[in-house]
Amino acid sequence: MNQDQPTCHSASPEPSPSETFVAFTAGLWKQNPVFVMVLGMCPTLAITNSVRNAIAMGLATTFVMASANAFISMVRKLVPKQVRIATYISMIATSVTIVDYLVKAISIPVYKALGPFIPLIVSNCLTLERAESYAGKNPIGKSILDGLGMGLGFTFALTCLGTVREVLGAGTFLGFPLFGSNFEPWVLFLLPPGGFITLAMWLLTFTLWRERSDKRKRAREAALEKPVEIAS
Amino acid sequence: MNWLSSRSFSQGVHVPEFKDATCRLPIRRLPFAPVLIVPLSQHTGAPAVSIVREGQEVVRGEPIAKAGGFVSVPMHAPATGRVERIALAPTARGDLSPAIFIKPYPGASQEILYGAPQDIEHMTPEQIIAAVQETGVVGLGGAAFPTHVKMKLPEGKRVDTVIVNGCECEPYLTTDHRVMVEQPAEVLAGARIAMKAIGASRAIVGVEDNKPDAIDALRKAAAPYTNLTIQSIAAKYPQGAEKILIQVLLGREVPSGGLPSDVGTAVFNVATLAQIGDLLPRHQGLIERVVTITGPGVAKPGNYLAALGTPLRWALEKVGCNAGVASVILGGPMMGAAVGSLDVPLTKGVTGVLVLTSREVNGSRKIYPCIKCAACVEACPMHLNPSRLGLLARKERYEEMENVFHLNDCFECGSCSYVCPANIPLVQYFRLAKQMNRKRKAIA
Amino acid sequence: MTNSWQMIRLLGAVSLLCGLLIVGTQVNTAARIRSNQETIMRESVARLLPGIEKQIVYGIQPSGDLIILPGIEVSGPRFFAGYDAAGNFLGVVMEASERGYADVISAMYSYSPDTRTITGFQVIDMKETPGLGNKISSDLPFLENFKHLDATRPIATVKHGAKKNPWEIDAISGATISSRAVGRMLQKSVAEVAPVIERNLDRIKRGQ
Amino acid sequence: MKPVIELRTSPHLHAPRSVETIMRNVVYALLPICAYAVWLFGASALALLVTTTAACVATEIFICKMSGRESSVGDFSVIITGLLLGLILPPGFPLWMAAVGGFIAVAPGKMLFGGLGFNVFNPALVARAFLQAAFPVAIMGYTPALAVHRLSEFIPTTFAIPLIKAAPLAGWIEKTRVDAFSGATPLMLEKFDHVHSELWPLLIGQRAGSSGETPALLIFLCGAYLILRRFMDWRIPAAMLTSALVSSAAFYFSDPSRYPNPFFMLLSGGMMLGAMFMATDPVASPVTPLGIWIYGSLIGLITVLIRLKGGLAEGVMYAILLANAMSPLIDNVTQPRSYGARGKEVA
Amino acid sequence: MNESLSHIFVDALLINNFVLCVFLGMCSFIGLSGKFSTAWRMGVSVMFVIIVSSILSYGTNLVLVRFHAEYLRIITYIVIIAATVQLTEMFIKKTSPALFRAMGVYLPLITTNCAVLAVPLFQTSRNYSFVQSVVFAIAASGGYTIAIVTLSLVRERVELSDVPSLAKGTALTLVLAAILSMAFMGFAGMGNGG
Repeated sequence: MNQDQPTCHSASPEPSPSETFVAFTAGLWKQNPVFVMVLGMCPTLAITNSVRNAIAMGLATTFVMASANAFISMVRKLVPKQVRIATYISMIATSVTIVDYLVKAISIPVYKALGPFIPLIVSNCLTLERAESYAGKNPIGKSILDGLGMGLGFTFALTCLGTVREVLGAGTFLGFPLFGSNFEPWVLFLLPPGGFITLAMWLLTFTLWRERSDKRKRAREAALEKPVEIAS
Repeated sequence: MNWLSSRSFSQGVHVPEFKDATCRLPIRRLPFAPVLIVPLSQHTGAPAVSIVREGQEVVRGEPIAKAGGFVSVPMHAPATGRVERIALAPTARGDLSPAIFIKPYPGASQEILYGAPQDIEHMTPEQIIAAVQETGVVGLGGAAFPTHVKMKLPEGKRVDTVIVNGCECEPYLTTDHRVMVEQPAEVLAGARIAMKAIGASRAIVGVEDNKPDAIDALRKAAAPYTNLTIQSIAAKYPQGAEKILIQVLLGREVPSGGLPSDVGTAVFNVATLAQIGDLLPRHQGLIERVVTITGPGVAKPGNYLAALGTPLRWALEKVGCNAGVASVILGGPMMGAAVGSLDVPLTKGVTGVLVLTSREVNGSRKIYPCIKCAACVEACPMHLNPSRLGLLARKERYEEMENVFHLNDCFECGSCSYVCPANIPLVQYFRLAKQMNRKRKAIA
Repeated sequence: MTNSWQMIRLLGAVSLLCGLLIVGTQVNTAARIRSNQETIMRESVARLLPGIEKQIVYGIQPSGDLIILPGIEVSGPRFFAGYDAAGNFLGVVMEASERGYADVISAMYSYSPDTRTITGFQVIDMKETPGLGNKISSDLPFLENFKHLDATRPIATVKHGAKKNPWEIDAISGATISSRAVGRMLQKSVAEVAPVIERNLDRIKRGQ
Repeated sequence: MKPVIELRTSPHLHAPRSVETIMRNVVYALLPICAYAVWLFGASALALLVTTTAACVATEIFICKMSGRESSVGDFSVIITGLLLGLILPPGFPLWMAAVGGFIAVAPGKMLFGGLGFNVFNPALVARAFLQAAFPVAIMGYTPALAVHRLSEFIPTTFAIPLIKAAPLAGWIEKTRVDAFSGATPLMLEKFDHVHSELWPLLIGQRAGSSGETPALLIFLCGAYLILRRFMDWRIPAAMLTSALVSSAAFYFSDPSRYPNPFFMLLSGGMMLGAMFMATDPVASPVTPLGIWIYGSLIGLITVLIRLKGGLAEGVMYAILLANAMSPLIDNVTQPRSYGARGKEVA
Repeated sequence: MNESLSHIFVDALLINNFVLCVFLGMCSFIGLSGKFSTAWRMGVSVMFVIIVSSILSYGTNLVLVRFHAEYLRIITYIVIIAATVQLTEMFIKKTSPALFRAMGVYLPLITTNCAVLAVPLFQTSRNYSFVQSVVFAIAASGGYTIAIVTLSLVRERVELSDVPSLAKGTALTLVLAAILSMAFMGFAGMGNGG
């Protein structure tokens, strides 16, 4: 997963602004937490039976990641190795508690729909993984950007799943009926198996897409190398 | 058939027998071939060491090679003639090994001139074992393991029962069957010699119930002896396998990786004992054996007494081959090996020659994936799980096969491959797996 | 030694920071959350009792007496009494829950102590099968059952198309289990709460 | 190169039974059931069977072509899957949904795992479970057996337009019914309305239900044909039916007024079809002798528990799927003790 | 609602199986179900930690409620879990080095297993009594173990087959999980049928 980043680095002409940019966009696509790193599976599967819930969950996670990354990056130089994880977890738990109250204050129905999965952001491996591998090593600005990027990538993935599940399972998108009242919904997609199936389909799509782009890339490289060989 | 009283075992397969073509035909003698090829290694263990020179004249029955160690036996001249050369000759395994080429004199007699009577009654077990080694007899059921080595028990082991293996469960083969019918007295004499050498108090002859005439003949011959029992057992493949037969007759289970002597028994093939019973009192050497030459590709199938070293091609010419021969197998169809060349000689371990035509050898049987029908699990006499072993072999997980699924207990009887509806070459997989495991261990 | 001391100091600082943040959020959002919850409850009750202007939450004491609860914070046995603008008593709204097909179904229903009928029913939370069981919240013929459901006799769910008596609920075809759960829940809840209301009806009507 | 080597290794004999003959005979055994289903439920059942089979075969051909393998339709196993799927759907099931089912059975249910021999679950049941979860309303649309115009006209839901809700069946049933019909199978009547059914109609299949699951006697005979010709393992149906009988008898004798007659349990729903043709799918069942008995008994027990204690009227499908999932576990814990292993432990 | 113990048990074990129906503990369910030997160890470790932390957090919650400090729930629960994991690790390391070698790798992973945090959260929100909480913890973690062990054996079996290269990996695991989850739908309404 991580080898993508160096290639991005070397490919960019101006190092400093693009580096910050990379920190932000990596999570969106190249290192998408769900489709590439396969992290944070519980909410990905559980909270995607409607687009609205998916986005709400994604944003909640984004907030947690950005703020937790900020805290952690702030104290990263002070924390001794032995209590690293404990500190990180309490920081994350604090962010989660704040989100928990914020969501409740914003909308009770959304809070109810997300159920126990807001408190469970604490044990989302994604948050701790980013805390460990990024925020613990990088300055605060970049860490916040990383948190935001990863969180938005997560939101993007959740929305992808939510779209398929809601459109097929209920015939609606964000609650608006798409096909009229006579549409026969595929209820399965709202049920637990539907979550697994939808994610499997997205992963297959991603694998296919990456395989094809890899092939194209290799073909392009081969095409580039050939004339060089002839010249030498 | 007295199937109610016949004992048997729970697994195994019922294979069509194909024995009718030869089981009623008396043993006939094959004439000498123009050249007899006597390999120095016809048995398991160290090869014999030649004691003749090229051009030397030998008399039928005369020793021409001495044992190359304890786990080895001497060779005797199968015919009166001249040692043409000592050179490499092809073997049934497909490689070359040194052999003594003997050119029999034209019109040489089948009579055995060599040898002198010896008194077995007053010999000690050690003397008997030494005498058995001198006869050059090895397991004639196919294993070709020197018989005297089996008689020499390891320190601290005791054997109470000698088992005489008259099952001959391989289809097509009737060698042992004819030997039991025609030489019951020799078989029992051999059994008594074996009992004496080992110190066992009784012997049980296990014969499958598809050979009632053999059982009758043996029972008649055994009437005077109280410590010899003839036990009829239900016909099933692979009943003739040592460990299975012990289980059927004695209800004892040889531990994995162990020997029959671990459970107080020793198993000898009937043909082996018949030769011992015949040769030992006359102090002669093993120079010929009964070979079933049969199969759809043979014009005159039958049991032939062939001089050891008779080239396969010559033997087949004598019995006549039909058109369309596709495969020649030494041994039975279940465990025998197809030969790549007809120039190999018949040796001590060859029980039969099976000639199949292209109709039987249908190589176009399609291999399907395993459908886990469990037929092989029910067939495996060792209670292994060939289905899982086969799947593991496809993925080259050989170590797991050995460590978790007891691959090394497999003795390649072929029951699983025989029943497999998906035509998976299981036995071939297992052989390969064992080979790879051995190679890996050798490297380590 | 200095190292552990440093660690403890750091952890203390972290906890202090976390504690401050959490408490701050809690303090700042508490009022908002409360009002949110109140609004939702109020809306649910209003939907079941059209024309409602004022509502009182009564808690049922273990002894069977009623007390007026300050808000909807306090859970436990309780019901809502609704009054119109003129202060006339409209009816009560009660909460009920019961295991359905997939999980617990919780619902609210309105009850008229005068006629002893259930006058409305609304599902609050459920995980019933979409397309089948979840019709209990949307199927109009099914909801029609609760416009005037006689509660003088034990409420019973009968199979689709077999309703004969005013105390029976006509089940949704294909969703028998969920329909029955609704019947059971109403039956139990009415049997539990109706006698208490009956006893204190005057007081409730006066709105005390 | 390879066939030459195979020629030269033992054994040189082979039993005549092959995968292809086994599968072909299972198809033969299914045909009488299909024919009877068409007679009972009419043209719609025929259309359903044709659709599921065609969908399964087409999917298999397509996937084989896509992945560049040799087509595996010739081993008949995909036809079995297609026919079985048709037999376990209600006769008036919309054909487009049936086609979706055919795709699900073969694509994720079988080919995803590598095709014949590798599927962990019975493909037809995977598709049935998918359809049950996806279209819970349509899959409950049972019609009466021996409806008057069944052979001359289709059940209206059969030709429902893809992706559009099918019209309700009530009108059609009203028009064609021979006697009072409530739209429920005997199991549903028993469970939800405590209406008992006669055993005789269950035996000969004149009742509502999935198109091919109703004639218990015929299914039993077709299964018996396969057992007698040794194309099927008798132990699985034996274990499953015995355990279902025993466990439902235990319930029945504990409270006869509440629980149905054990024989009703055996003859109703998909029990017989499941026992004879679903649970016996060798690929998804254990291979060890003890494992096979455990597997069969487990299916019988779970079926009875779901029927009597669960929320559904019928449980055979889920019971078999669960047992399929458990079969690697069963296999692992019941590995036969190999010959001589005991001695080895001592030594 | 006052649920019977047997109902809590069946519900958490089968009907609303933590993994297959509620999607808890997904990461380890997908990531650690490749080998049976790993899966059962993970299952046992999770069971132990869940039961211990459930009991501890039941007590803690009483204290929190007493001091009206419910807002500290999430942070205390996660600290309890982390502490339980840490103590278990140390305890096993001291008492049984062999067991530690077998389980040691999996223990730290449990901290970020949401199934573990979910149990105390659920038992609090559902107002379970002490006994109910313990039964719930046993059943929920048992359900987790059943799911991960079953999946691991199925995956070991699939490893022997010719899976198309495209589908290898997570996607195939998810399809297996989907079918398992469909099979578990058969338990819906269990104990509530009559």
